[in-house]
Amino acid sequence: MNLEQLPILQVILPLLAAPCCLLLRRSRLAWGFAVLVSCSSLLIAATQLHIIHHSASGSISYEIGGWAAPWGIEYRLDRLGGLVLLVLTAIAAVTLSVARRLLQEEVPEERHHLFFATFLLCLAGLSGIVSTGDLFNVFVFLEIASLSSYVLISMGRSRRALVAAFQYLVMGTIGSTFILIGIGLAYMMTGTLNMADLAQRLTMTLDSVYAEGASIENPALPVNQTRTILAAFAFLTVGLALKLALFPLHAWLPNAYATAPTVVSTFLAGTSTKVAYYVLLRVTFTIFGLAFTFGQVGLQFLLTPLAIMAILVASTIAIYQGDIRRILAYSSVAQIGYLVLGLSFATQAGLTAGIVHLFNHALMKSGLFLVVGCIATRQAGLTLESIRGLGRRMPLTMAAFVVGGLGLIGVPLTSGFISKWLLVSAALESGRWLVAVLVVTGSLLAVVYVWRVVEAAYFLEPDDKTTSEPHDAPAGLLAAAWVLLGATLVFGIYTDLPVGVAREAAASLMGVGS
Amino acid sequence: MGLFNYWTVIVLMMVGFYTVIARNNLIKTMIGLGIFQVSVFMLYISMGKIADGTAPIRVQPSAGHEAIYSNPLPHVLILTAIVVGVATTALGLALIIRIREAYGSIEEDEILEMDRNS
Amino acid sequence: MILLSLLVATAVAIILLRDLFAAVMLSGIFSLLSAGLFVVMDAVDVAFTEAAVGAGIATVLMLGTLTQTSTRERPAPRLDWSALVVVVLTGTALVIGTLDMPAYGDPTAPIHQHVAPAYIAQNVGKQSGRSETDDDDFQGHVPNMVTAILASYRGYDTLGELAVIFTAGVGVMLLLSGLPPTAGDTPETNPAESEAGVDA
Amino acid sequence: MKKHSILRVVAKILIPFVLLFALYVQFHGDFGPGGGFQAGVIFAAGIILYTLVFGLDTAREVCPKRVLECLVAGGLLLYGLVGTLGILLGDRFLDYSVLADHSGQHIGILLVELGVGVTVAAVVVSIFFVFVDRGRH
Repeated sequence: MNLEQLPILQVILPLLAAPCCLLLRRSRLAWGFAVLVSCSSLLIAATQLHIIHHSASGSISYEIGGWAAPWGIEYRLDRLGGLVLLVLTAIAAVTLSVARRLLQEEVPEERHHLFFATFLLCLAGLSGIVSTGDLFNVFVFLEIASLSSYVLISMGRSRRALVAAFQYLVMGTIGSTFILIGIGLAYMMTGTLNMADLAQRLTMTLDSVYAEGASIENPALPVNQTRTILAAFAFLTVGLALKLALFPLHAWLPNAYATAPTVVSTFLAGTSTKVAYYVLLRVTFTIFGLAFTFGQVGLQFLLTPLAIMAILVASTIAIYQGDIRRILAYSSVAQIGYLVLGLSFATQAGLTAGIVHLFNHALMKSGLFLVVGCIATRQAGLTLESIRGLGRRMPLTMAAFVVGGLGLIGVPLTSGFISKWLLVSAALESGRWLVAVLVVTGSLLAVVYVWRVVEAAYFLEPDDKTTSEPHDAPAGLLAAAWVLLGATLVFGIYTDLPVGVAREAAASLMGVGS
Repeated sequence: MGLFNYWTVIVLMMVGFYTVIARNNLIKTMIGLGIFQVSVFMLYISMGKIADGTAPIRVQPSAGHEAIYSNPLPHVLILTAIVVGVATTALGLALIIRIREAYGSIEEDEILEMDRNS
Repeated sequence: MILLSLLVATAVAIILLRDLFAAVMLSGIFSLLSAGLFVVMDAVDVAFTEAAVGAGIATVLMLGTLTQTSTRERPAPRLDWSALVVVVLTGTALVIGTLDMPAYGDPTAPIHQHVAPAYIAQNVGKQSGRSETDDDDFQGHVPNMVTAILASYRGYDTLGELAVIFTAGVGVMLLLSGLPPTAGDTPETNPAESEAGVDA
Repeated sequence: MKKHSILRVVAKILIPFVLLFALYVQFHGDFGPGGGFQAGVIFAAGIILYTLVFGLDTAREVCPKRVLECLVAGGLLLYGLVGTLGILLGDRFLDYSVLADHSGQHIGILLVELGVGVTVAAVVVSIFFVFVDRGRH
């Protein structure tokens, strides 16, 4: 077995570990196994990114079953995919390593092995989406990831989790059915499902994709100017926007993140919308290409306002929430706005900002949800009232929250600053000064909602002053939260890994389209 | 037939889609989702059909000329999609049973009302 | 044609019906009718699966759910205008999309020119698309091209499909097996229900 | 339904044929329509029929929960294992050519279809059992 098998191992390792977890049955065994698998996945992802980053072509390809693309399914990873896989597996490994402790309050022990199996399936699904170079395969793995996340979310303690999971199931299925329609229409006009092949055939003329002697009205028309392809693009984009929770299709996200078990919100907040964003980049840049997406369709005229609305509206809603998890969830909707804003600039600087923010925000938000998990081990309530005075009772935990919060705002020395700064300078570079002003406004709103939590924890007195001696969360949990949030500090200072890789990834995405 | 086949399929799709987003009853929502998905399957299968074609199972070539087979690839894709569809249905129904146990209702507005009041 | 109009009639009947038991039955019939349509369109494997899954498993599960919930939909819903607007917009987008499509049954359509012919040809013995080895793998042993593509060329999709099934199985076990009803409110049971469906 | 003796007799005659048909569909999928998935569903339908006529407890004795869980996992593992053999024998994942000199593809297809059939049948039966069991409480 050698390194060229890595792309497939990345996905089938967690995929086949899931049934093994089911057979292990014992909570501790299944957990240990799942941690082992997720750590190996992290190792694989890191190796892959290293190989890709130092290879001449900047991508690796793996033909499953030995069938050449486009007949078989091909795995194709470039720098962007490698980066997303790295952050995905890192979050999975950190989350899983503390999952058993966090689950104690939330899921009965005799079904932990089922929970871990589902968790691994979700990881496998998300990794599969990132690795594949085949559009239909994206759909299949999207469904593995989605179905497992519906189940994971429904494991929340309150009955609201069930409703949230059901609403997510309905919205998610509408989204994936739209994606299925889009794939079908694109396949109809090109005859292929392989992304690279699809990109190439979309620019061919109609008479070269039809058989000779077909009666077509306008033989010289390029395939991507047909109305069928236009509809395909529309359905793919809307379906992905649903999965991405792009404003105004975000309704499922706050409820889901706020009611899911904290292990699950920690994992999903950093990964699932990020992977949807990755697919959106693939569709808009790799498959349909820059000229089609931003020239012919003018997607930026739709995405820029939506992204700005997402930032402003969701941040404002976050300010009025009374539950920490809902504040963080609405903040996620706002951060998705930043991601999409970077995409909608259609410049290399904008894309770089989007990709870097994907990386940074994933770490930040997962870290913050993990802090919420830490708090939940010591007290039941997670409302602003119930965390009063927590700064003194759980000093290290709340300090971690402050670090993450500063990252959300974008204060210098945190990685959040790097991505905001890249985004603002990308906006200014292309003359969008109004957008830049609005991005800064969004950050000010973030100051307000982060401040409300900090104010409650540090400056408001608790109603009962009985338990005032420090009693932090269990050390393992705390360490995990600090690993994720500490990473955001590290990447705020040493920017080579995310920014350097993202810049080249953005360059290759732009290059494909032009 | 021209495009008529596709248009009917689109009408079916929209009937299903309407049921999903307008209906309040959770089971009705699942039924609507099923109709929506099955009509998308029809869209795929329609595009694979070749006039005068036959099912893509190889028959012995008769008198030196090969039969015309309809395109097998959409069939394969839809087989996968059907399975995904029924998996979603099973999960959705399991969730409905749990929701009914927890809330005593399967009407979405009643459930949301209870959540607001609690 | 007849099948298509029957399908539309069934679908409309399903949304109008208030009786969930009848609606579930009709959705089973809808699946059977669509299976018929799939046969007409040469997709025998798909028809087989749709009949087994849509009319069989899905209906059984729906009935099983009905026995535990209620069989009547609460009368109320009038026409939901916002939903109607969304649906009409989506439908219009799709119809516009169809305008540049190849006609139904057109043998010159793009999907019959690229990729698929190689599958069909290979199955009757010729070579193409093989990356390294040169042995003739199928040798006519697998006359059902759908099976050949499903399990070999696109076998990875099928592995994914199996993982989806597995996820659903594990998920339903997590949700329903053994647990007492969800903590919180105890359900107020409605006596006037569950006369229909599966008898265990 | 425990009192309807006609039903019981008819079911007893019918069920073996249903299961036999499932096996036919399973192993004949490479020639005619059908394959692992359809076979799994039909097999499960046979068990479901048995459950409906003879009751859940009897059916649970025939397919215990433990065995079902193993089968659910086993089918998926079998599929994965066949795929992994491709890697271990120096080729690509899911490359069946390594399994035998000439009919590698054929063997591979039969094996993975078996994996599909096992998991599908076990999952459908478990889901049905869980639904029915839930309904009794």
